[in-house]
Amino acid sequence: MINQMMTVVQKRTIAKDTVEMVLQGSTISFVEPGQFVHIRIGTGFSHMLRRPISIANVDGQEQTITVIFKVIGQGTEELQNVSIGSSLDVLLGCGTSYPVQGLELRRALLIGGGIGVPPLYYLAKELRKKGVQVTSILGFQSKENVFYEEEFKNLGACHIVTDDGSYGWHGNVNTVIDSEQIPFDYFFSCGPLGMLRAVSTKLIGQPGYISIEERMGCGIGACYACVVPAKDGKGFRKICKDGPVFPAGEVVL
Amino acid sequence: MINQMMTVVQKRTIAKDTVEMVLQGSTISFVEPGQFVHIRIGTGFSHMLRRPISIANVDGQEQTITVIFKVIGQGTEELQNVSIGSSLDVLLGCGTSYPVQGLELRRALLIGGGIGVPPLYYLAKELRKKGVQVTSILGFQSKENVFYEEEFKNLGACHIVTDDGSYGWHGNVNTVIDSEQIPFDYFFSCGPLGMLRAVSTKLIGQPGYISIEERMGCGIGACYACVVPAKDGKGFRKICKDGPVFPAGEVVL
Amino acid sequence: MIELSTSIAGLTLKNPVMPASGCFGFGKEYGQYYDLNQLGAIIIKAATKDARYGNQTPRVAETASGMLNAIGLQNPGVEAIVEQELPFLQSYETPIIANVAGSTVEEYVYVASRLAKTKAVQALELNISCPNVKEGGVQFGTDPVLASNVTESVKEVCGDVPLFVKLSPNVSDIAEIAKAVEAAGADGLSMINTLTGMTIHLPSKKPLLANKTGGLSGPAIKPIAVRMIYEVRQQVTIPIIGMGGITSAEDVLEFLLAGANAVAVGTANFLDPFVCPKIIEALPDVLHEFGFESVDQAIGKGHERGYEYISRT
Amino acid sequence: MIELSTSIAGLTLKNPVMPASGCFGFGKEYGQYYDLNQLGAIIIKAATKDARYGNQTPRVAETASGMLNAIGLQNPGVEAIVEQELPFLQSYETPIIANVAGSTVEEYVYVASRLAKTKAVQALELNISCPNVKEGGVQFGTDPVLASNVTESVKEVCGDVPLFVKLSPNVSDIAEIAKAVEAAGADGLSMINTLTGMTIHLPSKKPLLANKTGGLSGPAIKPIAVRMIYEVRQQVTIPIIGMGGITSAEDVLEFLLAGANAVAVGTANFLDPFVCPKIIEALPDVLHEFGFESVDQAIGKGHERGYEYISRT
Ligand SMILES: Cc1cc2nc3c(=O)[nH]c(=O)nc-3n(C[C@H](O)[C@H](O)[C@H](O)COP(=O)(O)OP(=O)(O)OC[C@H]3O[C@@H](n4cnc5c(N)ncnc54)[C@H](O)[C@@H]3O)c2cc1C
Ligand SMILES: Cc1cc2nc3c(=O)[nH]c(=O)nc-3n(C[C@H](O)[C@H](O)[C@H](O)COP(=O)(O)OP(=O)(O)OC[C@H]3O[C@@H](n4cnc5c(N)ncnc54)[C@H](O)[C@@H]3O)c2cc1C
Ligand SMILES: Cc1cc2nc3c(=O)[nH]c(=O)nc-3n(C[C@H](O)[C@H](O)[C@H](O)COP(=O)(O)O)c2cc1C
Ligand SMILES: Cc1cc2nc3c(=O)[nH]c(=O)nc-3n(C[C@H](O)[C@H](O)[C@H](O)COP(=O)(O)O)c2cc1C
Ligand code: FES
Ligand code: FES
Repeated sequence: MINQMMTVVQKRTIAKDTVEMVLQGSTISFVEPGQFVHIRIGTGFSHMLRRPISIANVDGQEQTITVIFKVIGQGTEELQNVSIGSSLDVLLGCGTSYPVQGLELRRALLIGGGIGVPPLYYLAKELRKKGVQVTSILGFQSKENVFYEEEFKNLGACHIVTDDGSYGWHGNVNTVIDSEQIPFDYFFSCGPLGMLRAVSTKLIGQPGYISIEERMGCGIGACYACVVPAKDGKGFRKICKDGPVFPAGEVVL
Repeated sequence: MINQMMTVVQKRTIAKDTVEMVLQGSTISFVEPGQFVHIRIGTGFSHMLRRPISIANVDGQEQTITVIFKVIGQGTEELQNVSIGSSLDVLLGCGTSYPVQGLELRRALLIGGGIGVPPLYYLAKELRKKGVQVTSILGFQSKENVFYEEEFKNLGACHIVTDDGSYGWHGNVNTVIDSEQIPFDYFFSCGPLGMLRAVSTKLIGQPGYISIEERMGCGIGACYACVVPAKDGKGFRKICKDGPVFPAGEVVL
Repeated sequence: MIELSTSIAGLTLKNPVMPASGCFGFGKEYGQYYDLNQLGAIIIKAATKDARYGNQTPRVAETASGMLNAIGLQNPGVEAIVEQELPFLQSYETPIIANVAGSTVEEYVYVASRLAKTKAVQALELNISCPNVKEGGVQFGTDPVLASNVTESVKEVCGDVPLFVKLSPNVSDIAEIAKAVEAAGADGLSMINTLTGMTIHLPSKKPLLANKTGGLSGPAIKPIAVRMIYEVRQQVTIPIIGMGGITSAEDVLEFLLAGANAVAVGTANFLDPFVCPKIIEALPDVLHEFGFESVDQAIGKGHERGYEYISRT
Repeated sequence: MIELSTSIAGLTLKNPVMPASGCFGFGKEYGQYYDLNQLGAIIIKAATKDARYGNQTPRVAETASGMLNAIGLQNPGVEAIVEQELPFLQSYETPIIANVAGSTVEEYVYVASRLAKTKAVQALELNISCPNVKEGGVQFGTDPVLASNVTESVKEVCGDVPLFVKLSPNVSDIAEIAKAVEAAGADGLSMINTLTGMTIHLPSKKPLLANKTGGLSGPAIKPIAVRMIYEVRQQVTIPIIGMGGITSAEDVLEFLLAGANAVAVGTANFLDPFVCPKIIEALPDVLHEFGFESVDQAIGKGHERGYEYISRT
């Protein structure tokens, strides 16, 4: 983690209440897929807690990272109003990453839901760089929430599924898993807890990684705000430091 | 009092830590000399109390008012950083005014100190409009704090006095009063408490008006934050509503 | 149509929002800026037996998301209030709740009985929680026995006029005080008053307020207010007027969910003199957004198994 | 040269600024980002006899200029702390203050005696004020008799290691508790812990924290902390580690003026992980600006006639 002032260089709405923002900094090359930024919102004491947002893309050339966030409350509301050219105080490169380099694999299945989709994009790109074949299943509430379909399609097969069937498949990510029987060596999943539970149950025993969320304090492992029980029944993990990426089956969902 | 969003149309530093700011609104013509604006600083809960600032000038044509303030703390610091073009939430036309229309007078003596000088400028202009002869004595800490000398000179004789003698007279406003023996029908004074006490003692028995300050809550007379005891020993006055302008001798300084 | 009206201790309010005591004077000033008939009720500034000048100035200071005040119960005395202040408010339909202060049980009784006798006042709010006066005030509010005694004595002289007791948050166990005053006959509770605080002025190296300490109010204390109301709601059945840091219709809903039956807005009036009518205007949409069709539906819904509000009225 | 060093209860600190318990873990994480030798001391996370998982999540919530937490004293147990956590911190020169928690007097005594026996810990901070656990914790901190008993029992097993008792602000009279623990042998006080609060999540209509209530910290509570320290300073002579909403060197000076001998910074670490070294760096200039040449000169200077600090050490 490094603390950096980053400049907002681009900002656009890519789906309903969903903003893509590009931030430029000075040292970004160490950032890996699955990690997040812990962003300070506002100045003074207007927000006493930073907001964790996944890193959706990294451009080493331009020294930029991309984040994609949904406006759901005051913090993300203010974040979307930060104007281009202003700077944001971020803790960059927090948490663990999907172990792209350490894994032996040919075929990856990426399963994302809603605002769990963004980190999978950077992951997909890094996997492709390694020559891994990537298939993605991306679940959204409704047609208007869908984003990054083209971007994922450019990297491999991509199935969109919506809760209300207004776009792509009708149902949830498991609907697609069931029907398509996509072969994979590892799966990688990020999304709401309900989805992660369903996916983990469905793919139990298969090797994979999941990424989870919790309300955070420090974002660096010091305050014990963001714990999740470990599967062994005794221990626990800190999502901000031991996670947000965990091997499937390591923590209790 | 009316609550109005006013646009910052001009801003410049006119002396050490002293900022002149011009605000444009839609209804300003009712404002009288001696009144103040109660300005909201920042957004959200960054400042829970508004800041009272005197009205230093009014331009009915342009629909603007001018305020002059010294940067002494967080509120005035933030105020000076408000950029041209942004708007400020103000309560406009608070408090009582110097009774220019109601008075019979030919010669006025204006005695101002530091940030007590600004309201006297609007007063001087209104007095001149009525044909009153205006002499001003303006006290400042030091040369670098002096402002609006030219502006006052354009309206009549103007004596500048500094505590350290670095500009104009050396001493305080009373030094000038003593030496010059300026004849007047009414005096009008605004400045720090110490100065007001000294002036009131010196000019005791002479007709005049003084304007005083106190930390404020509501700014409209509802909270009793800004009281000052009345001379009669029993009553009191609210500075934000019964003042800030009082007939000399009405309140205990 | 979202139903805003509700009733507390027999008093019907057209909506649950009222200005808090001490932040609205006797209504005259705000009455110049908007129609006070929009308000659910008005709680007026504290009344004591005789006129009080209050503390020296400075009396207010700004803090992070809050403010300190040490007005010291300045008021013209109950007689002057009845004669000079109430007639103006009586020209509105809005119920008036009079805040009763004192240094002794006798003084509380005197003031309450004088106010209860007038037809002008629809309820009393017994202020046993003012932290800004040397005698009386808060000590009645921090000791359950004293709180109970003064409530009982005052209740005797209230006649038909419902009595709300205003609780201090500067206590180890607020539910204990709440239960004591309920048992002593209070018709309702007002909570919370301010928390005692201080700020030191660095240049002078002295406490900024002339009184040294003052009462902390504003959004900073909202979580404490919500917690106390939630806690008290589970232990008493009389209605609660909730307050402490309310600035928006969302805040009002939060207080209703915690178990308040109505709410008061204090400090926020200073930031925005029109905040009360604005909140009232926004309230129907906020209630609707979160699935309520009336204020009454929301009261106490933040409690597990739904809090059962047993109205005495 | 502005002298930053000071001493509390026999402990020499190179400066008066330390991270507060629970906001800095056991130092490892922050140790990755800056040199912990810059700190005046380090107060580590609470230790209990056995490992504790703590409360369910969510455990934190944001409030106006503050936050709520209900961690619930999660820690690996005193044995694991001594064996796995302290060695890292011992590699620094900075004094370590261990926060001692428990549900019974026996547990407090056990934990304190285990920690006092190691050479790794320079002082103990007895946490009788945690509002986030069902048993123990805060009830010891709200009753002067219980507070006195647990202090006395723990003091017996501390040997040479000075004992600070951490006070709860959720009380009617904090000076009473302070005097009781001073009489029981405490070498110093830590104040304040968090104020109990709650926030309700409107969409779910339930308290946001899984534990329902949590402890309020951050700038919102600073005026309460300053007031309590000022009040206690006039009634006890043992040193005080002040905390509650500190975010800047100016805040540190305000606490010193109120009578704190050193300060701890909690919540501000989350907003800015480098806040402690930044405050330490800014402190000399701030002291100088307001006319002090040392930390010691400023202590208690906010009191009338100058507060006379009588060191026991
Ligand atoms: C590791 C991680 C990665 C994330 N990545 C993304 C992302 O790429 N895009 C995106 O849109 N969102 C992401 N989130 C969720 C995002 O942090 C929240 O939506 C955001 O903090 C909400 O802030 P708010 O002020 O708008 O909402 P409010 O509900 O008003 O927030 C109030 C508080 O709750 C916290 N909070 C609320 N929801 C969450 C949540 N789901 N997780 C953690 N804290 C929460 C906030 O941080 C804040 O402290 C991520 C969360 C985590 C933990
Ligand atoms: C009727 C009136 C007219 C004024 N006119 C002017 C003017 O024309 N130009 C000018 O520079 N200043 C004027 N002042 C003083 C001005 O209000 C303060 O300097 C300003 O509020 C300081 O705010 P701050 O946040 O920068 O300072 P801080 O000291 O950080 O302020 C903290 C708090 O103290 C209050 N406060 C501090 N000093 C004063 C003071 N002297 N009077 C009232 N409140 C104070 C602030 O409003 C705020 O609530 C006037 C004050 C009053 C009452
Ligand atoms: C300036 C001021 C004056 C107050 N005067 C009184 C009073 O006279 N009687 C009383 O019971 N409460 C008084 N209060 C307390 C408020 O009624 C209210 O309980 C408290 O401020 C919390 O609400 P808020 O956060 O919305 O301000 C006063 C508060 C303020 C800020
Ligand atoms: C997340 C969090 C965890 C805390 N854990 C502890 C703890 O374990 N023991 C303790 O005595 N105090 C604990 N506290 C209280 C702090 O040490 C401190 O007393 C309080 O937060 C006030 O200081 P602040 O406003 O600077 O945060 C905790 C506070 C926070 C915010
Ligand atoms: S947020 Fe502090 S430990 Fe994870
Ligand atoms: S500031 Fe409220 S009465 Fe003057």
